[in-house]
Amino acid sequence: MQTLHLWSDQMMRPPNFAVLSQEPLRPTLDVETIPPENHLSFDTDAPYNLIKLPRYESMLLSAWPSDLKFEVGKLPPQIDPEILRDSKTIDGFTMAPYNKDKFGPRNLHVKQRPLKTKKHADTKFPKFLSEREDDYEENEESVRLKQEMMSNAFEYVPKDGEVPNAFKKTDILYSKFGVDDFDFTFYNNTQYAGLETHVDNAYTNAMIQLYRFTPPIFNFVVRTLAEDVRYDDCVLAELGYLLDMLVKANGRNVVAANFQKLFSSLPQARELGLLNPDGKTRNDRGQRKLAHLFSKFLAECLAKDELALYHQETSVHVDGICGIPAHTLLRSPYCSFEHKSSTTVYSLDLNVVPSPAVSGVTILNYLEASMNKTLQHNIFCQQCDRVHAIEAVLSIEQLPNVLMLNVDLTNEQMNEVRGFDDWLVPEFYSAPSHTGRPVVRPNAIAGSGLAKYELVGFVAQITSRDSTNHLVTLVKLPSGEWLLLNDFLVTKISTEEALNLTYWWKRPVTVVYRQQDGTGFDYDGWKSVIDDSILYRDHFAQGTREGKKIEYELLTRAEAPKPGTLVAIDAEFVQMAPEEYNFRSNGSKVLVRPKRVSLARVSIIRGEGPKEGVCFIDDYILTDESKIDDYITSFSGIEPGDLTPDKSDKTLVTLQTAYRKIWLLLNLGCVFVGHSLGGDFRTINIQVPPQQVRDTAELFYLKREKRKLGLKFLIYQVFNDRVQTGNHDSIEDAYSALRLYRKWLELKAAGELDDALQR
Amino acid sequence: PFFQQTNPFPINYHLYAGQPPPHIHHHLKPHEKTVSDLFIPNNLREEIQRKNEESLRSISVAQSGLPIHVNQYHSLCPIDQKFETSAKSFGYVSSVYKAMSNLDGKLYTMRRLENVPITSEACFRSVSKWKSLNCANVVKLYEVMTTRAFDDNSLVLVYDYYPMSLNLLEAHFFKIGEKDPELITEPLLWSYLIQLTNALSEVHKAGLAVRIFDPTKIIVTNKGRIRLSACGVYDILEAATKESPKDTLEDLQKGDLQGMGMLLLDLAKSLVFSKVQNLGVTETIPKLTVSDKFKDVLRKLTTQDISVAQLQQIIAPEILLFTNGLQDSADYMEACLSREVENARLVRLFAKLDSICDRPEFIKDGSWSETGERYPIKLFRDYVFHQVDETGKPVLDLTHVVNCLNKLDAGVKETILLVSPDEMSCLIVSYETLRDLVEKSFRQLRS
Amino acid sequence: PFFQQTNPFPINYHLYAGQPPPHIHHHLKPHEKTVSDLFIPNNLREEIQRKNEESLRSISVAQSGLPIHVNQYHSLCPIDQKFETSAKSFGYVSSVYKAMSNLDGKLYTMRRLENVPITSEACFRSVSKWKSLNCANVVKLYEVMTTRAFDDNSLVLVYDYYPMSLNLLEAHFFKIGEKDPELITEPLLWSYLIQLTNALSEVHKAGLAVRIFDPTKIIVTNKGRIRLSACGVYDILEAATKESPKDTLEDLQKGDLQGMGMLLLDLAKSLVFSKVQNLGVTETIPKLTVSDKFKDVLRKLTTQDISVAQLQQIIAPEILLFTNGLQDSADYMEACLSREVENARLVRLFAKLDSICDRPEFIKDGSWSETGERYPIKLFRDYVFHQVDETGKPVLDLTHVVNCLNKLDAGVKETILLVSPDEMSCLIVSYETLRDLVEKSFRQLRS
Repeated sequence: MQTLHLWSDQMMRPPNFAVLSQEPLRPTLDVETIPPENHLSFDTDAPYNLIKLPRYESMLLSAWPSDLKFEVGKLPPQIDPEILRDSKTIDGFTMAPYNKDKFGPRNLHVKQRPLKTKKHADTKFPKFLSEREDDYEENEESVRLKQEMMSNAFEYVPKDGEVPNAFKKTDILYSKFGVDDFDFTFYNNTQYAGLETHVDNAYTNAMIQLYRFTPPIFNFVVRTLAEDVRYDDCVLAELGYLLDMLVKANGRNVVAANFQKLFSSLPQARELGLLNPDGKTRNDRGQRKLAHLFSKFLAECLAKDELALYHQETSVHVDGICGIPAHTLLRSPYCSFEHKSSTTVYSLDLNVVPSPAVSGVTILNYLEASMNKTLQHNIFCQQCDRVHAIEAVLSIEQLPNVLMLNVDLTNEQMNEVRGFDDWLVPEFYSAPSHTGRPVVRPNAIAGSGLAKYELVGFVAQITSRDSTNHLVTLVKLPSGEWLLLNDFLVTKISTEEALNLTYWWKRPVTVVYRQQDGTGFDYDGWKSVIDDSILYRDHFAQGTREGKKIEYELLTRAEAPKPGTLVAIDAEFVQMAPEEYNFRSNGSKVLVRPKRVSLARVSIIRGEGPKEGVCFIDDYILTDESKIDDYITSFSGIEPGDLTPDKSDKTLVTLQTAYRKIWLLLNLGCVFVGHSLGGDFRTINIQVPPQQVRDTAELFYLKREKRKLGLKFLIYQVFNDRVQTGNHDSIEDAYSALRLYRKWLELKAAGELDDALQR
Repeated sequence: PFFQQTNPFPINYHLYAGQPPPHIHHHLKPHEKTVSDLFIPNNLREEIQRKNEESLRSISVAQSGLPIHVNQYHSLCPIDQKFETSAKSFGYVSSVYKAMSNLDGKLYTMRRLENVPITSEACFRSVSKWKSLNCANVVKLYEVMTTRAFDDNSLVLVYDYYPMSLNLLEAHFFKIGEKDPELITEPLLWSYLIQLTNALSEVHKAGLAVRIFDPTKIIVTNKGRIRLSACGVYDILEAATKESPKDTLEDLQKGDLQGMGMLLLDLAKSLVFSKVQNLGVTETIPKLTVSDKFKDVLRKLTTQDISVAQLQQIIAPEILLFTNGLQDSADYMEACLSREVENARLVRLFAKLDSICDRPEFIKDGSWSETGERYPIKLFRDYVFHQVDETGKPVLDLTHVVNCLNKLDAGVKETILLVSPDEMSCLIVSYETLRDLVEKSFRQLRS
Repeated sequence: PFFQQTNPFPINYHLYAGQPPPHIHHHLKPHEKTVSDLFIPNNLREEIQRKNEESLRSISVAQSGLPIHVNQYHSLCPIDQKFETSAKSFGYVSSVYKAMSNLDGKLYTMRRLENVPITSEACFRSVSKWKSLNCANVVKLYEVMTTRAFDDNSLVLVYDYYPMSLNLLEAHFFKIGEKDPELITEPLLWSYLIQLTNALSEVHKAGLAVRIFDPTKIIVTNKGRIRLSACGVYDILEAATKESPKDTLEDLQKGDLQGMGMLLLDLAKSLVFSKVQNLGVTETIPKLTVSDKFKDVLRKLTTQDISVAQLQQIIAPEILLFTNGLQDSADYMEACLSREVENARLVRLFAKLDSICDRPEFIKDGSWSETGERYPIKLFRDYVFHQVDETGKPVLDLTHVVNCLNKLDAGVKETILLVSPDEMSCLIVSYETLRDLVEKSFRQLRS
């Protein structure tokens, strides 16, 4: 029995102590000293095994469970762009509010997910046309499914802060049947045509649509189609055809092929860096600047072409529509240097942030700030013979009829715009002022003579969760409804959603206002003054027709086409680029781009009258043959050299000339007969209403077998003739199609069509 | 004590970290250089560290404008090589990236050529042969694909990744950052000759040809070690451009020997001060300041007067010498490694401790509080990491840290005194108990 | 026991890190790793540790009865090799010790022959040549002396020390401890042939001859790597016994080739199951199950029908192949080393982080509070170590920990999102900034 004595200086409280049943532990002395030369430090690389691991008899603590699995190769977590757009930098640290419900709990372990190239767009994609089980009679279930998918695809109100489906980037998918198999109609429930992606510079689609929906610009551009353009590279005419086509398509998809072909060939466009194969980008500001640059370039092209077309000294129309006289005053605070200059610009850059206001900041504040701005520059002053600072004062005296505003702000400045609820005002009022700078007001003041400006529409930049950006157009229809044009996806959306710029994924790029003057769209402005002389004369590229083979007989005025006049058409193409696949050395293969073809020859023959069957247009298209990938001679009949002026013995014309003839025939009301015309018209890049088409491939379609028959086969079956024995010849083919059509009319009249088809 | 010192010499401690075999000397004076100097860098650790850092280097997609991923490869980061980026290698705009595979977590080099007209899978016919080629002097090709991930039609070839590698031109003729170009010497030329011969032998054995001996397409990956990079590109391009192959495989392989000769000749020229640039091959060779034997090899190669087998025979003694240096280098690496074998153990231990400490869910349950069962671990952490001197100044003693952790790792019976933060109470606990506590907490995390 | 180990704890390798059961590895996808995949391979680590341990082994002088030192060499410890100790190698009682030099702190092998009648320094004439021989396949000789430290007249030769090395006989024909003898294969024979040829070429170049190709005098130091040991002994003994040399150097060197041939033949015999032991050389060779080329080489060697130069030429392709393998193994070692160097840095980083985090004196000064400058470090630690899954359950992810810390160490530009504990706000910060913060805090501790 041991005795324990307790000593304490605490008189009041008895000390706490434990009653121990065994001898208390004492710290053991660490007897082994580590020699100084074995000491470790933070600064050297002395190895840790200078300090010995003591003897051990059980598993070391450092051993981890050997059955734990760890994953490698994970994609590093991407910081959500929504968070980044809410962030602020304070004292060198970037901070942002966090939403647990949306972004998940903190320090969430991310599982490894295999990375796959997305095959389908985010929205649920309808089946390819060829995959449809039933082409003709859609049953209730398939209709319901399609309805459901469509309402999903056109969803434009954001849920949980996500980009709504209608705003997401859409992508064309290809089955083995190429682009024809893609159901574009699924993406458009309006009468307004969308523009396809997968052309060069598809990023311009949004800006083109904005021009399309601005009546004064549209009317001017389309009106010029009446003129017989006698020079090449007319951007104005090409845009005219495109805008006209967008109207005529009546909601079908349009591809800006010819416009892009011309645009891509312009040296200035290349110099300005406007040729960007695909507008999808991760650099948000770069994309906005590119769009602005394109818009400015396009407006300048239109003004320039106006001069050339109407033989004018100064632009009347373009300047009158959107020209802004801008004055620049250069002056020096140091010397007497002063210089004034004036130019006309077609759009205004909103690049000055107005002085902070408590609330209610709108685009008008930015507009005011940007109309009169002072910049500091350092120049070499010739007066002082040294470099010193000067001030450049830019001032705008009046606002044009159509006011184009390029929102040229940095990403951070854009984030501020998000904070203002009604930033994008639907209308405002303006008047010249005695100070020289136009007054802009959100409200009308009675009797002040203020002009009312209305919002026409704007181009918006949409950012996806993976930080890629693309452009869409939002425009106000004459009916007052708003339309969203997201490439080939087109749908009406509510005014509220259209104007809402508080979303993280939506940023204004270019905004258009116009003075309210009651002008509407004039779709047929060219009609009464149309110049159709090209149909009755030759207009060869590079003039001469010496030694050319002529296989046609020009139309005469006596034969002038009238609505309903029958013509037969056939076109031949050369291949500019083959089909593009994604190949992998493991053997996988996915079609990503169909082959690209270019119109090489078009033949049109008379379909009625005394000269029925006689060709009146046989145009070979002038082409830069160095860009031809394959002449596919056995299909096209085109041989190397045929499309180059100094080598060819063919009747070479420019694409615009040939195109104008077809466009005139179309607008004069001709009915086109031909075999499988869909592809031909797609490549010619023209929209022909179905009532003006007689396609023998459709007429002789075998419904039960779902089979379209070839021209050669049909002729052999129907007439027991052999055609296409050599290379294809478009005159022969057009004629064959005409014969077939005549036969079809015969059979139809006799009621023998079904029997004939069964044979 | 678990260890009894009876010798007057402190042998054990001193030796705990392994050392290179004594005969591998370092930092010899220039005239004392041995063949192993060709392969062992003076500052191995520094170089390794730089390589590790280079491997980790990343760039945000917003800055680079590069796709987030190309098939399974992500974290693309351009490899800034003067002669690679933007330059039109092989006649196409070409760029090289580092990328990580999502499938196996390894880093790869990705060579991208823009707008190569690949229209058929037949263009990739030679790829399987290249893929199955394993040679220490050829950068291995893993796969080839075409992709629109870059918003164009790019051909992408995926190779092994070697951080901090320079091409021959960069390594020997340009000053990169602080690093002076390495001088070319005759032993180095021999070493290159042998390595290229090795590459060439293996490539030819596989029924392929190298076809290009461009100094920008041969990379120096470790000290003195070279590898053919960008292999297989020509085969694909030739197939893509539909040109019927001009030469038979035999011709191409013969051409390889000549190509190798011309490359070595160009390198050897840098040994000569006088201008030999404008002379023809036959006039140049005699002017080189290399041994007659090397001149002879050069002459034979450049005149296509030799087969691979003959070449191997001629240079057999030099190859043998080369093996000597390589063996030393492998030994040296192993010896260096022996210094580091305890590192992994400590990393695992730290990771375990830090995973359990201060875990929010543990803090809530009160087990870290003064009465909680994890309280000793908390005090132990203070004891290990938060030592102070008499004046309360922090003491940073890595020796103490590692020593304590070693004892914890082994769970020794030694007891230590842990004082509470208020310095009013203390705890006497053995490492063994602490280890059990840590282990228990760790197990709870998993359950 | 003859001596007692003073380092009495053998490393319990199986308790060190634990090996996952094999079936786990079979079910792993390429992106899944177990803890053993993340660190240096267990078998390599074990081998290195065994070598370290072997180097450390010492016995007390009192127990061994060995001298405290022999000139500058102390801490003598017999190397227990069946065929070395006590046996009468070279006709004299011979023993081998491990010893440490007091001059450079390195370990050496000491070969002692008892009572060799050395009477003049002329006996050591060949020693300087041997000393200056640097060959990866010859154990380097440092010095030779006679000494009375063992209380007799001993001849002592000092060589490089290779821990855990076995001689050829031990390696291929005896079971040592748990380790089964390694089977001889034809590729191994080629590798030995090449290494011996390398040794022989260098020795001959130095004006020496090997003279003995005894399987007990050739040691296997690393996997597949052999070295001639005990070089120079014969030269000294011959000079000591004053016999006039029977053979010219040329004869001896020719004999070396034959000796090498006979050794390889003996090794090759083990490939054959039937009895070939009693047949003559010419009858044996055709019966061997090796390629014709190897038989041809053996025939030429054993009949002295070949010079070293010719031999080199014949086996040139195989030498080249051997260099390929050597390069791969050097790369492998470098890769392992690189990983461990990384770990070394991680350990220091761990220690730094733990030293600054939760320090009582820092907690008081407010810099860890939500507005404090160390707040990001606190959030980062949570981010690294305290991951949870969707249900809030802790997740232990060692790759995440190692990746994050590596990036922190390198200070990469990648930004990460750190969410505050209340999940109401977040911080976007780059590893670079975090590293600077850690460094700053650590500096403050030290100041």
